[in-house]
Amino acid sequence: MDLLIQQVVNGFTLGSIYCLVALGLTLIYGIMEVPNFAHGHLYMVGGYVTFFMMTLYGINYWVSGLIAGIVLAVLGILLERIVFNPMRNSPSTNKFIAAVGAMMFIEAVARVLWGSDFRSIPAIYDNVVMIGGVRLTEQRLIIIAGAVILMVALYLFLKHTLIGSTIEAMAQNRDGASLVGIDVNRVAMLTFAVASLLASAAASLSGPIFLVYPSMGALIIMKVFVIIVIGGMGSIPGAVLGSFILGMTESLGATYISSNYKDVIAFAILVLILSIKPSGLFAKGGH
Amino acid sequence: MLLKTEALTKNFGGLTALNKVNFEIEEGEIVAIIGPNGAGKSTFFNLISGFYPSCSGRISFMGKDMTGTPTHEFACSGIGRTFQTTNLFTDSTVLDNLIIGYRSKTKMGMLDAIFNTKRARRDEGASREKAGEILEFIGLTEVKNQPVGNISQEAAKRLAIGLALVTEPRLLLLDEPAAGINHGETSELVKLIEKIQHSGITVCLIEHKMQMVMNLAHRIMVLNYGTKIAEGTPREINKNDRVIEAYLGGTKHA
Amino acid sequence: MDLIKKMYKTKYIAYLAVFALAIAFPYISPNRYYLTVVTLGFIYAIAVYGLNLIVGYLGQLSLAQAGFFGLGAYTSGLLSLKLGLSFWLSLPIAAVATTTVALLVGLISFRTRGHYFVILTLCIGVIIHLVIEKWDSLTGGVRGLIGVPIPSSIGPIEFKSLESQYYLVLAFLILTIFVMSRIVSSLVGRTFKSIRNSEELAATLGINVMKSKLLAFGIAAFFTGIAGALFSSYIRFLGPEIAATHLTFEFLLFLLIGGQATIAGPLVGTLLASGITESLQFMQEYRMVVFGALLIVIVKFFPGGLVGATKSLKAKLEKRVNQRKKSGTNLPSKGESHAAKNRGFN
Amino acid sequence: MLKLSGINVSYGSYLALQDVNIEVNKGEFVVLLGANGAGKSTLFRTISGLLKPTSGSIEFKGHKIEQLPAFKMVNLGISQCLEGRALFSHMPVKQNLLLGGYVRRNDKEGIKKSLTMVYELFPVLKEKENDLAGSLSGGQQQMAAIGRALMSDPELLLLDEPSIGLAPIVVQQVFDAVKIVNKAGKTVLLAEQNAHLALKVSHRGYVLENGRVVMHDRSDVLSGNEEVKKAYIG
Repeated sequence: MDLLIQQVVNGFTLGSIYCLVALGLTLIYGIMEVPNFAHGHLYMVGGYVTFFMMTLYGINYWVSGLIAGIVLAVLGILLERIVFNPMRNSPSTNKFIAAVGAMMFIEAVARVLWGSDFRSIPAIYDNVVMIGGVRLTEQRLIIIAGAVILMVALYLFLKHTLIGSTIEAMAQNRDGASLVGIDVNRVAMLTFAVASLLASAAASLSGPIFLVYPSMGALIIMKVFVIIVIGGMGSIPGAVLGSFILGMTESLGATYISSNYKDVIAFAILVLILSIKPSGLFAKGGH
Repeated sequence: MLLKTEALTKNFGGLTALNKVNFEIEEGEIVAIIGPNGAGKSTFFNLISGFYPSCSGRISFMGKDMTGTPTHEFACSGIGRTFQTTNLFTDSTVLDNLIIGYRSKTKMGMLDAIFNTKRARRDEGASREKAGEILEFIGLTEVKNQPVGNISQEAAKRLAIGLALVTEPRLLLLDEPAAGINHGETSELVKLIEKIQHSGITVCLIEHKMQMVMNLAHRIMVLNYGTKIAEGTPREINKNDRVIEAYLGGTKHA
Repeated sequence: MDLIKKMYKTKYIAYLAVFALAIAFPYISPNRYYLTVVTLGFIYAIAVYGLNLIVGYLGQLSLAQAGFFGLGAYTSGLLSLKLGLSFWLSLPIAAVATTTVALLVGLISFRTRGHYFVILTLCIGVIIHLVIEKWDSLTGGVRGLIGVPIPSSIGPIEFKSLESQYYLVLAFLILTIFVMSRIVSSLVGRTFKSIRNSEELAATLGINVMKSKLLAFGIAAFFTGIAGALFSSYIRFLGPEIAATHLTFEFLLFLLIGGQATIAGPLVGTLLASGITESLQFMQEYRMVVFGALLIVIVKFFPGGLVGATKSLKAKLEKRVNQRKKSGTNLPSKGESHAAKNRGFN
Repeated sequence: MLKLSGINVSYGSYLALQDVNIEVNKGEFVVLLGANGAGKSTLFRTISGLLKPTSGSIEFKGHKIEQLPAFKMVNLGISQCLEGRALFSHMPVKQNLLLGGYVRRNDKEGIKKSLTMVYELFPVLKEKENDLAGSLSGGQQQMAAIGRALMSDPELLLLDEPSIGLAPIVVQQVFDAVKIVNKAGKTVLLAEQNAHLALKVSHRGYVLENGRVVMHDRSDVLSGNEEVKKAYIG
């Protein structure tokens, strides 16, 4: 029983991380209509920036995370300007390939600069707390709490500020957004900035538990693809739901089915879902 | 009877685009479907060409039940169609468009292609021959080697009709063939449609240009809000109160 | 008429020259290393021809290709290592097995469209990779399979030397190119292209889209499987990374550099890209940096790749020559200048 | 106020608009008649900057605007309802309207006033302000689209076929509202197939055929014209 609860909490932790990355991906999909392959790699870079801020400059964990978020927001904007904006009117296959190119580029630069070693963000909250007979490290609680806070903040930003609602407006109707005077270029940059910041935050939060390494982006991006296909591409509630479903399934699957094949589980779920419902579980139709 | 629909219905989300439409098309006639924008005309076409699956009701073609069969089966059974937005293979030439249009009548497969068998050569020849024949029929022989992007709007409309004809249909569905072309071109088009009918193909068209419809059609069906509100000869339709109301909005004569 | 004849003649001579060069290569190659690089390039090129059929001609971005490559390699490698089958049996079995798996994959994935298709095939590629990596008892896991035997000799012909293996691979490459060019120039190939252009229109013309897609997918997988089997007997060591998506992306890069939907593209792109990086050692570290950036530049500015760019350059030159010829008699007609504009547009 | 001179627009080799000259004066209600495919929507998209003309110029209050991006038009005072309405269908009606006032987001008072005005014009929008725009009926959606366009307090209102797919009685309502808006001082350019009603409410009309202006005159003259009657009234 304790093991089960432990795994549920682990599932939540995993789901929280997935969720922060998936939300950004789904926001970008909404306005660009292209799954951004390089999104996981922004997560990776966020992890590295946090790591170096702490280890090289001795900056506080939270401040490092904040700096990483800002750096990544800028990187996200650059990515939009250099890769996605020029490709806006290209066929979708070409956009996809450009995104793959961006992904290869970022990962390769990370390898050249930082090598392929695994690094770990120094853990400062590694005390163990007991809640209802379950042993938890503080960092896990911080991950879950941090993710929830960011999700709420994102929700408030999108639903209750005019600037935030321009992102949704553009996703729902690009022409309509232009017609009310919204500068779609600025919204696109804003969206990339927000999405990259979320990815960076995910890496800063998870860094002390999971490790930081150049190919960490490649694995998470595929998991997150699975999530947004499950949740419906472009859907925000779908991304949240999908993240926790996947986090939970992986955590429980690793314990009760096979830890060796735990990474296969996510992809197997996707194949299964799409075999039964070719347009995804919560598809809004189209695309 | 060539085509028959019984209580044909289509919903999109909560919207009923087509509501229990019963309709019949006789062999050899020219039938027109008219109605205000958004009345369900294109939806009707999309259902009887198998482009969308219907939600309920039945479609039978030459006595065969077609309900629920995939799109390509409709074409193979002899229903050809054009689209409102002229739909062509934009990165090929006029001739190549028509050659691929004949594909469903050919039999060659992968092995024929690899070994360039007699059948492959025969099919290739037959496709070219058929394409040439249609080019002649629609009067586009001169531009046959032009990429589709280079021909005029009116030629593109003809080619779209040709593309439907090359599949050797028994019933040809034309979705607003005269949209976006001028007066002179419209009368050429009318001639072409009559020529098609004389060659033994039944024609069913959606059209907004009333004059053209009244001259061309033997029979007219009027749709409004997805329901059939009238059916009859052009003369009958012209006098029908419900039709006038649907078009003019209550006031009968301005 | 004369011009066309002349064009065919020059083309014919060009083909012959390339063929002669390919035959003579082992004797003019400055060292054995180049020979190895080119042989490996040929093997990859066979797989890239498969990808070309799917991406270039059918217009579907399938990212499971490295998975199929790995499947072919491991099937053939395992059959010859564990069951002692001869290469001449394990190769066709590997090709058929890969095709069978691909058809099953196709049945599922072609029901989806657009981005879903891309992501689904990507995930299937990852599954194949992960299964190869994790199924330790069969595949040796991350340690891989060592010592796959070379092809057994046929009568007096042996495949011990690098040269003989080069010719073996060359033969398969020529076979691939021959089959591919026959297919894409036939009605079958036209069918694929029509689906790339508009699936809806193809279906309303009576084309069974699903069947055609499966056919293209199957043919592509068949050759990818052959490439995998050739790889296993040539490199003689198999690791799970040959099924990783990274290899798919490299195939994609090779294809785009050379030019998708062309017959020469896959070979040109693969030889160029793999050749340059292999021969310039200092590039190793920066290879993927350059490739990543290159991929973006290519899709943005040269979506037709090298072969496509050459073709359009040639067309432009020809046009200029024709216009110069004509300008003596009359000005270029309005229609023509329009045509030129349009081609630039597409 | 708005002046189009010698506008040409082409898609590839297809000339969608040829040498179009149109003028709309301040305070006028002008209608643009044309069948499907005549080029009405192309013309509207060109005016609002979603399409760029291949040649010709568009002047608005003396400024050349043909090269400006779409979102800047709203700042200048041009607001448009597209055919198909282009609403943000997964957002509540009120949010749609507020986004309509995006360019004056710092003018809280002005937005409030415009919102009240829109609600007075279309009381049903007030009732449904918390419903998703996509859940409204066709007529209500059209009203929301017009309302949204009015929220930026434009000088010129462009309406592209508001009657599409609407019941005659609803079309009447919509046109009456537009008439009120016009009377309140806003210049209106309306594209329509439904000539009968449109000519009743407007001052002047242009007839577009195959991308060319073939006729223009006062609305009452046009509605008496035999050719127009034949082609657009039935």
